Amino acid sequence: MRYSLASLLTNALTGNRNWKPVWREPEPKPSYDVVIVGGGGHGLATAHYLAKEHGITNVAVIEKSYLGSGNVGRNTTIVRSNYLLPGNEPFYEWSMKLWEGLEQDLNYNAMVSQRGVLNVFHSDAQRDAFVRRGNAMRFNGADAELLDQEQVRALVPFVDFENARFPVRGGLYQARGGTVRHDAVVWGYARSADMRGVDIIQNCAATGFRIENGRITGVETERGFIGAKKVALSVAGSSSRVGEMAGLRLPIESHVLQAFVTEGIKPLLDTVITFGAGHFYCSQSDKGGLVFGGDIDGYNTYAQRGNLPVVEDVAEGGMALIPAIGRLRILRSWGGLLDMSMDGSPIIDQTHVEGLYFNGGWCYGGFKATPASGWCFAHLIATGQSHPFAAAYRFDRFASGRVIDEKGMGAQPNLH
Amino acid sequence: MRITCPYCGARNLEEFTYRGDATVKRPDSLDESATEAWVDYVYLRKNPAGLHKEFWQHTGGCHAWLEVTRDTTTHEIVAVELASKGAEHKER
Amino acid sequence: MSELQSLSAFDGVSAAGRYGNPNGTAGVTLTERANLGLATLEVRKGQTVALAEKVQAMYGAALPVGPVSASGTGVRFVGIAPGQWFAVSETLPNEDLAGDLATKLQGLASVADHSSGRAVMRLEGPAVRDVLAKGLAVDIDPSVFIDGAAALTNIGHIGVLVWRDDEAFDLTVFRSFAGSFYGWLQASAAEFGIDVVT
Amino acid sequence: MSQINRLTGKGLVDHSKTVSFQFDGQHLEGHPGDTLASALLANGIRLVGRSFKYHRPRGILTAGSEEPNALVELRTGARREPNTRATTIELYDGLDAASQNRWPSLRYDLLSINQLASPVLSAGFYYKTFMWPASFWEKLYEPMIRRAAGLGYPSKQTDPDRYEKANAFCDVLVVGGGAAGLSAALAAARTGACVILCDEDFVLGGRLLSERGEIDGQSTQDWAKSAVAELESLPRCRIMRRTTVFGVYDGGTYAAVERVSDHLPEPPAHAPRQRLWRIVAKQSVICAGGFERPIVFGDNDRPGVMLASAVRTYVNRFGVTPGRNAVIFADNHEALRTASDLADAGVTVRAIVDPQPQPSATAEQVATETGALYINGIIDAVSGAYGIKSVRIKDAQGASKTIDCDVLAVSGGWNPALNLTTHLGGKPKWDNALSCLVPGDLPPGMRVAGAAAGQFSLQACLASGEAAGADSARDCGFSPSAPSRPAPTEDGSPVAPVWYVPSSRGKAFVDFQNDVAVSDIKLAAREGFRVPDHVKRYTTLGMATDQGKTSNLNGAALLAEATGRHLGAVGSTTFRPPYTPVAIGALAGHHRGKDFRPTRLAPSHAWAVEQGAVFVEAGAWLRALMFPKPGETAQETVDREVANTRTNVGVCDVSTLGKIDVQGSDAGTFLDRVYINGFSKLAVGKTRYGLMLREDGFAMDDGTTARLAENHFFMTTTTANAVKVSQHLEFCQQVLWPELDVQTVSQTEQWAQFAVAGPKSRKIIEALLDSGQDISNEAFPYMACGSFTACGGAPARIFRLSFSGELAYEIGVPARFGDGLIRTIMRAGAEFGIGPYGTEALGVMRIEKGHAAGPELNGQTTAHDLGLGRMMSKKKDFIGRFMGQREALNEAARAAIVGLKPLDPKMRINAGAHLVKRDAVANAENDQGYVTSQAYSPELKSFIGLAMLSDGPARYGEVVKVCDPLRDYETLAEVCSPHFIDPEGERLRV
Repeated sequence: MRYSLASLLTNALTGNRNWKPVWREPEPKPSYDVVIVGGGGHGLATAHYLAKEHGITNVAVIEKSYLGSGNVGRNTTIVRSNYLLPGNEPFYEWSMKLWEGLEQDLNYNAMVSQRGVLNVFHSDAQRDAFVRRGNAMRFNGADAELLDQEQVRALVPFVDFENARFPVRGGLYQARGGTVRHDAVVWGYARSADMRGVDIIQNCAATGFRIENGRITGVETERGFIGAKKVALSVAGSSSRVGEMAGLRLPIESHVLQAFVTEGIKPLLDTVITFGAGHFYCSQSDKGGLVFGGDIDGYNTYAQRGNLPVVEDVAEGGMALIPAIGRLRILRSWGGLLDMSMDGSPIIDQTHVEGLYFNGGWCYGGFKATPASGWCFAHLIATGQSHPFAAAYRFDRFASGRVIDEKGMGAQPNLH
Repeated sequence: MRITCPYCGARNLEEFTYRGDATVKRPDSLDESATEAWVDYVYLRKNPAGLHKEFWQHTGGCHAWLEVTRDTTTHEIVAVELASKGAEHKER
Repeated sequence: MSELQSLSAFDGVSAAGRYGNPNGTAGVTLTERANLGLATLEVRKGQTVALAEKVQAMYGAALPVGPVSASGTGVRFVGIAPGQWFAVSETLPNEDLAGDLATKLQGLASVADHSSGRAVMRLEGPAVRDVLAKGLAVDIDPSVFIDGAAALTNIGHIGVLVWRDDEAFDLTVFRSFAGSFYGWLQASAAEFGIDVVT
Repeated sequence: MSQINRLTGKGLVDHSKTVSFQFDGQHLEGHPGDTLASALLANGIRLVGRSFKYHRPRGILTAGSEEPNALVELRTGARREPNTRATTIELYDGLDAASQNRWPSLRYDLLSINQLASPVLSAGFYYKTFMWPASFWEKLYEPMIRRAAGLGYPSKQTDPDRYEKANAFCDVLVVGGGAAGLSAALAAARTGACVILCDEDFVLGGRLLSERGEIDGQSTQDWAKSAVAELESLPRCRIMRRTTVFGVYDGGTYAAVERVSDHLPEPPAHAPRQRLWRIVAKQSVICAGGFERPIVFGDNDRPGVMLASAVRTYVNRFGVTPGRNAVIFADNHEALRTASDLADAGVTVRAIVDPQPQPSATAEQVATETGALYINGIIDAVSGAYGIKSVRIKDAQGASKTIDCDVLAVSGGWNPALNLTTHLGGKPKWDNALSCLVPGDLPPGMRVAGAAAGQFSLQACLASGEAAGADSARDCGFSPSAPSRPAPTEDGSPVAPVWYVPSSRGKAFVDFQNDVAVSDIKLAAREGFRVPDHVKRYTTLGMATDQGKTSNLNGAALLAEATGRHLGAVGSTTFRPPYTPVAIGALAGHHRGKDFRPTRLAPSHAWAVEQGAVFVEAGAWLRALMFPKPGETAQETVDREVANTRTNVGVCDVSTLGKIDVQGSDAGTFLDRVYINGFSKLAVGKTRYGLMLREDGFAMDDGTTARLAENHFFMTTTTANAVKVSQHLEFCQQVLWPELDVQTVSQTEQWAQFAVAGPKSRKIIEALLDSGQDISNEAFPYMACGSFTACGGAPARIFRLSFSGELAYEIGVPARFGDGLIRTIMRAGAEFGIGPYGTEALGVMRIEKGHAAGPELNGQTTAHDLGLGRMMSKKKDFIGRFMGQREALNEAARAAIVGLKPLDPKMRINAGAHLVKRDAVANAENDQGYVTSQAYSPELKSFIGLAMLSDGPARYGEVVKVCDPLRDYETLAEVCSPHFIDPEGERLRV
C-alpha cells in the first residue's frame, strides 16, 4: 500500500484497521540466488538495491534477532560526507546524495533532516587540518564552509565562548549534513525490498557456511540449511564471529560505542555540533531529546554496553562545549558494537571463498554510509566488480600499504 | 570495569590504556620473506567473542604493561600478569 | 649556591590563608613541602638483590616490594612500579639526593632527579579523607591504606603520587600541573574549609 | 484557598510550620516534609500538566520517581529545570514551578486540538507522510513538529551551580531504604561490615512510610525510624539520603547521584548542587521496591485517576487526601487498604470496583466496613476533562451506574523495580504465579530482596532483606547471626491481573506521557511490529521520561493479546542506565569551563605574562605564541621576533618538548631499535636527530637525542607526542625486548629549557656559564652537548642544537631555576638586543628551514614523504622497518615534502589548500597534494609554504596552482626545496 496523506486519511476513517504489515514473514525457501546475512541497515539496503538496480529479487535477508536490532538502531543518526581522503570522500558524498532522495525512492519518511553538521576547531593547526578536509570535500563536489567565531556564535550562541579551556575559534560546516530517523531507514528499506520480492527472515541466525571446493553453496541457519549461489556478509560488530565460520581472519576488532539521549525539551540545538577538543557530538531529535555521544570505550567487546569513565568523559565534553546543558538530564544510554577496522576505513570486497562477499569495518561511519554501502555492495555482488566509489575498500590494501587512515593513527582500531 | 594491576592492586578503567590482542608475536624484521607474518602481526586479529588475551598499560599508575585475560562477552577478567614476566630468565 | 632564584612549584599559585567554609576549624590543612630531594631509581637488569642490599647498607632502608614506602636515615623510598622507587629526602635537598643516590648505587640502579619536576604537598585534618575521596579513586580507609601505604594514580585528570605518613597524606604532582591541582583542591575542600600554610 | 485537602494531624509533615511556594504564578502553602505533588494536592490542585502528543490535561498519577504525568519546570532563569517530577521535588520555601507543554495556558492549550486529529496521528503516522516535496521537510514540517514536541523549555544560560564527583568503597551496598533495604543494611552492618545504604528519598522507609502496618509491635513508620537510628549508630555504616543509584557497571562499580542542594532554593556557599558517587562494592543488595501497575481503560488519564498505593502515600505519609469522594478500581486485595485508609481519614469511599471474574468476599467485606458500594465489574467511562467528576461503572450483569467522585484509585498489581539487575545484561524472567517479570541471572556479587525480587508482602520484604544482607556480609568474610525473621508462608493466593478493560469508552492510555493508547499497539501489531523493541520504536511506548516504569508490562500484555501469544513469551525491552534521569552537570562534576582539563604552565609562564605575551594551547600546555609590543599587528610582531632572532639573538621556552632519560648498558641498542637511524655509535657529548616510525611503517615522532655518558642518553620528543612516545618506549622495553638492560623515565618537568638562537647567542651563553668552561666553536661544535654549571653553580645542560637555523644553543637548568634563568638571559642579552620569541616565530623559522613538524608529522606520512627515506638503516632491526619498506610507502607518486614560493611574493600559500598542475581544474582527479604549513619570511620578503606534493622532490622549478576553494582563493607557486634559508647550514656551524 502506497503511503501518502490520502492513505492516512482514508485509513483514519476506517479506524486504521486496513493497514498491512510493513514486510511479510515468509518461511525460508530451500535456496536463493543471494543470501544476505544481517538484517541491519546495510543488509537491507543491499537487498533493496540488488532488487531495484540489478533486478535480482530471489534474495533472502537473514537476521539473528529482529530487524534493525544492531547498530542501525543504536547510533546517533548523523549523516555527513565531510571526509578527507580520496578513498573515502567520493563514497560518502554518493551516500549523501542517496540520502537526499531516499524518502521518494522508498516511499517512506525517514525524516532526512539536512540541518547542517558543524565541527568546531580551537587552534590554527586544527583549522588548517579542517581546511585541507574542506577543500578535499569541495574537490569532490561536496559542500563545505569555513566559519569564523562569529559565524559559529550565530549558529550556536549557547556554546562557551567566554570561559572555555579550549576556546572555539571557528568551524567547518557542511550544510547538507544532518540527521535521519534511524529506525525508519530499516523499516523503509525492508518494506521496499519486501515489496520487490525479497524474503526477510528474522530470528534466523547463521550457524555456519557450506563451502565446496572453494565455493560457497549456502548458509547453515537456526532454521535449517539455505542454499545460495552467493552469500553476502553484512554483520558489522559480528564480522569476526561470523567470518570465522568461513575461515576469515579479518583486520577488524569489535568495540562498543555508547550513546545518550536526554529527556525531551523544546528546541535548543538546530544543527549537529562536534567538539574538537573533547569527545562530544550532539544533535536534538525531533522528539526533543538531545542525542549525543563521544569516544568508544576502547577495548574489544561483544557486550552491547559500556562503562562509566566514557559516560563521564562525554558529559565533561558536553559541559565544556555547552555549559547550559548542566541541568538537562540523561534519560537513557546504550551501546552499539562497532566493527573497527585497522585503518579506520571500511571493506567492501570479495573473500578468498568464491561467491562469499564481505561488507564491514565501518567504525563510526556505518549509519551515514548505509545507502552507499548497500548500493556498492549490491553492485559488487551483481557484477563481481568493485563499484568505482568503493574501489579502495579492498582487503589487499593492508598488505600493500595503501591504507585509508583518515586520522593518521595507524593500525590501532581503538584510536580511529 | 576494574583491573587488578599485579603491582598497584584493583583500579578503575580510566587508569588503563588499551592496546589489544596480546597473542600476536612480532616477527623478525630482517627476514625479508616474512611478509605474511608481518601483515598478520600488524593488521589481522582473531577478535574472539569470549576469552581474549590483551595488552593494557597501567598508564594512570605504575606504567606496567599487562597481559589481561578477559571475556569479551561479559567483561569478566580471569587473569592479569605483567607483560615483562620472565624477563629475568630471558637475560641468562 | 647559584644566584638564580629558586622558585617552588607553588610559587604564585598558593597563598597562605583560610579558604572556603570560614566556620570552625578547617577540615584540611595544606602545607607545601618545598626543596625536598626527589629522585627515581630503577633497578638495572639483574641487580634486584644487590640493589636492595646496597640501599639497606647505605640508607638503612629495606626497599619495599609493592606500593608502600620505607624510611631509612633521611630518605624515604616509595614503591611506584616493579623495580622502581621514588626517593624523598629532607636532609639531602633538591639535586643533592639524586647525586648521592647515583654515586652510591652506581651500576645497580639508574637514577633520575625529580626535585624540580614535582610539587609536593602535605594534606592533613579531620576532613582530609573526605576531600581526597573527591578525586582519589583508591580506598584510603585507615584499615586498608595503612601508614606508609602509597598509590600512584590520578586526581581530576592529573597524575598524582600519594603516600600516607601517620595521619597526614603527602601528594606529589608534576610541577606544571600545580596550579590546576590547587584549583581542584580548593573546590573540593571548600565545604570543609581549608588552611593553606606556607 | 489554603490546603483544603490537608488532613490535620496526619502524616510525617510538620504541620506546625508552613512553606510558601508558587505554581503557575499562584501563591500556595504547604508544610516541611511535603513534595510539590503532595502540596499541590493539599491545595486541591489536580490539573498539573499536559501530555506529549495530544496535550491531554494530566494530573498526578504516582507518589514516586516513576511519575509520567506531573512534570513541571522547576525554578527560573539560568536554574530552570524542565521535566522535573512534582512527586520527587522536596518542597522548600519560595519554590517556583510552572506547568509545561501548553500554550497559552495550562487550562486553555491550543495544541489540545491534536486530540481531535488523533485518528490521523496514529502510531508512526509521520513515516507515511510529510514526504512531498522533499525540501519542505526542513522548511515546514520539521520545525512544526519540533515546536510541538519536547516538554519543558531548557535554560539557554550557563548552569550557575557547581557539581562534583566522589569515590566510595564498601563491603555491602544496599540500594533502597524500605523494609527490605533497612533489614538488609541492619543484618550486614551488625556484623561489622562496611555498609553503604542509598535511598532516593529524603526520608528513609520507602513504603513503610505509606502504610499502616505493624512490625515488632511498632507502627511501620516508627520501626523505620528506629532502624535508621540503629544504622546511624553503627560506625562502619553510612546512610546516603537523596541519593539514587542509577547505574551498575563492571567490576562492582555502582554510579549514584546525590542531590546535595536540590531541596534548597539554591546551593549554600561552598556546597555543590549535586555530587556523582562512584561506589565500588564487594557485594550489593538491590531493594529498589516495586511499581504499581495502572489498569488500562477509557480516559484512564484524567486528572484524579491515581494509583491506589499513591493515594495511601498521600494520606498516610503526607496527610493529604487527593479528593473527598473516592472510588477504588483494583484487581487485587492489597489495594483494598486504600479504601480503609481513606475511610479512616474521613474521606468518603463511594465504591469498590472489582474487575475480577469472580466476586471477592474480602473486597465485599472491606466495602461494608468502609461504607462503600461493592461492584464486581469495570469502569466503563470517566467524565471530567480537567479533573474527574464521575465514573460510569458497569457490573458483571451489564447494568451500569454513574457515581460522582473526584478521585479514582486504581491498581492492577505490582511489578518489581528490577532495572538495576539488568544493566549488565541480565535478562528478567517471567513469573507465572506473580504475573510479572522478576530478576533473572544476577551479576557477580549482587542480590535482590523485597518487592524488587517479587517479595511483595511486608513479612517477605523484611525476611528476604535480612537474609540477603546477612549473606552479603558473610561473602565479605563477616559472620552474621542467625536470621531472626522466618521466611513468610505463601502470601495470599495469586490472582490473574486485569490488564485492560476492552469494552470501556474513550481513548485508553498505556503510556501516559507519550500518549500511547491501546489502538496504537494494536496498529503496530497489525503492521508487523511484533517484538517489544519494534513496538517501542514504532509507537514510542516506554520512551518517555519514566522509561515505561508504569507502562511496559501493560503494553506487553496488549501486544501478547494482539499477536495471540502468551505474555511470558513476548519478552521485554531492555532497561539501561540511568535508572532515573541524571543531570549532565553531575556527570561532568568539576570538569567544565577552564577546569575541563588541567592546564600545564611552562617554567617561564609568569615572566611571559609580565611581558604581555599572547598564549596558545599546545595540548595541555599553554605556550607563548608571541610577545606583541603596543600598536603592533600580529604579523608585525612575528616578523620582528623572526628578524631579531636572525640578526641579533632571540630566546624561546622549549621546556614543553618531551624529555626522556634513557639509561642502561643496552641504551644504545635500544635506541637503534626505536629510531630508523643508528645511535649506539653516537659519541658521548654529541647529539643526533632521529625519526621514529610506528610498526606499520608510518612516521610517529622525531626529535634529537644526546649522549650524556656511555650508558646515559637524553631523548627529546615533540610536545604533542611526549606521552605517546613514553608509552611506546615502555612497550618496547617491557614487551618486545625485556631482556635489554635499559631504563627510561620522563624528565620533561625536571628541566627548564630555553633555546637561545641567533648570531649573538654564543656571547650570552658564555656570559651565563661559570668561568673556566669553554663553548667556543672548536670546543663545542654544532650538535655538541654537555653538562656545565651556570650563574654561580646551577647545574646546566647545554645542547648546540638549532631549530631556527641560526647559531643556537639550548640551555637546560632544574625547573626551580627556570624563572630565574629567563630573567638572567634577558639581562645578559640586553646589550646584544635579545628579544623573546613565541611559537609563531619558531614556526616561521622552522618553515624557512624546512624542518618537519606537527602538520607534516600527521600520522599519514612516511620517512620517504618527509625526505628522510635515506636515513632508514638497511642493516638493523627497528620498529617499522619491515612494513616501512612496502612499495606503496616509498613510491615516487606519493606526496612528499617540498617548498612552495608564490610567483607573487605577496600572495599567501594557504595551509590546507590543495595543489593541482598549473593549468589543471581544481577537482579530485587533478589533486596532487596539499599545503601543510605556511608563513611569511621577512628575510625572503615573501610568503612561503611547505607542502606534500606527488613526486614533489623531482618537480623543483615547476609552477603549480594552490587551490583553496573553501576560502575562494587561488595562486600560483613554484615548487622548490623546503630549505628556503641557508640550505648548506653554514650559519649553524660558525
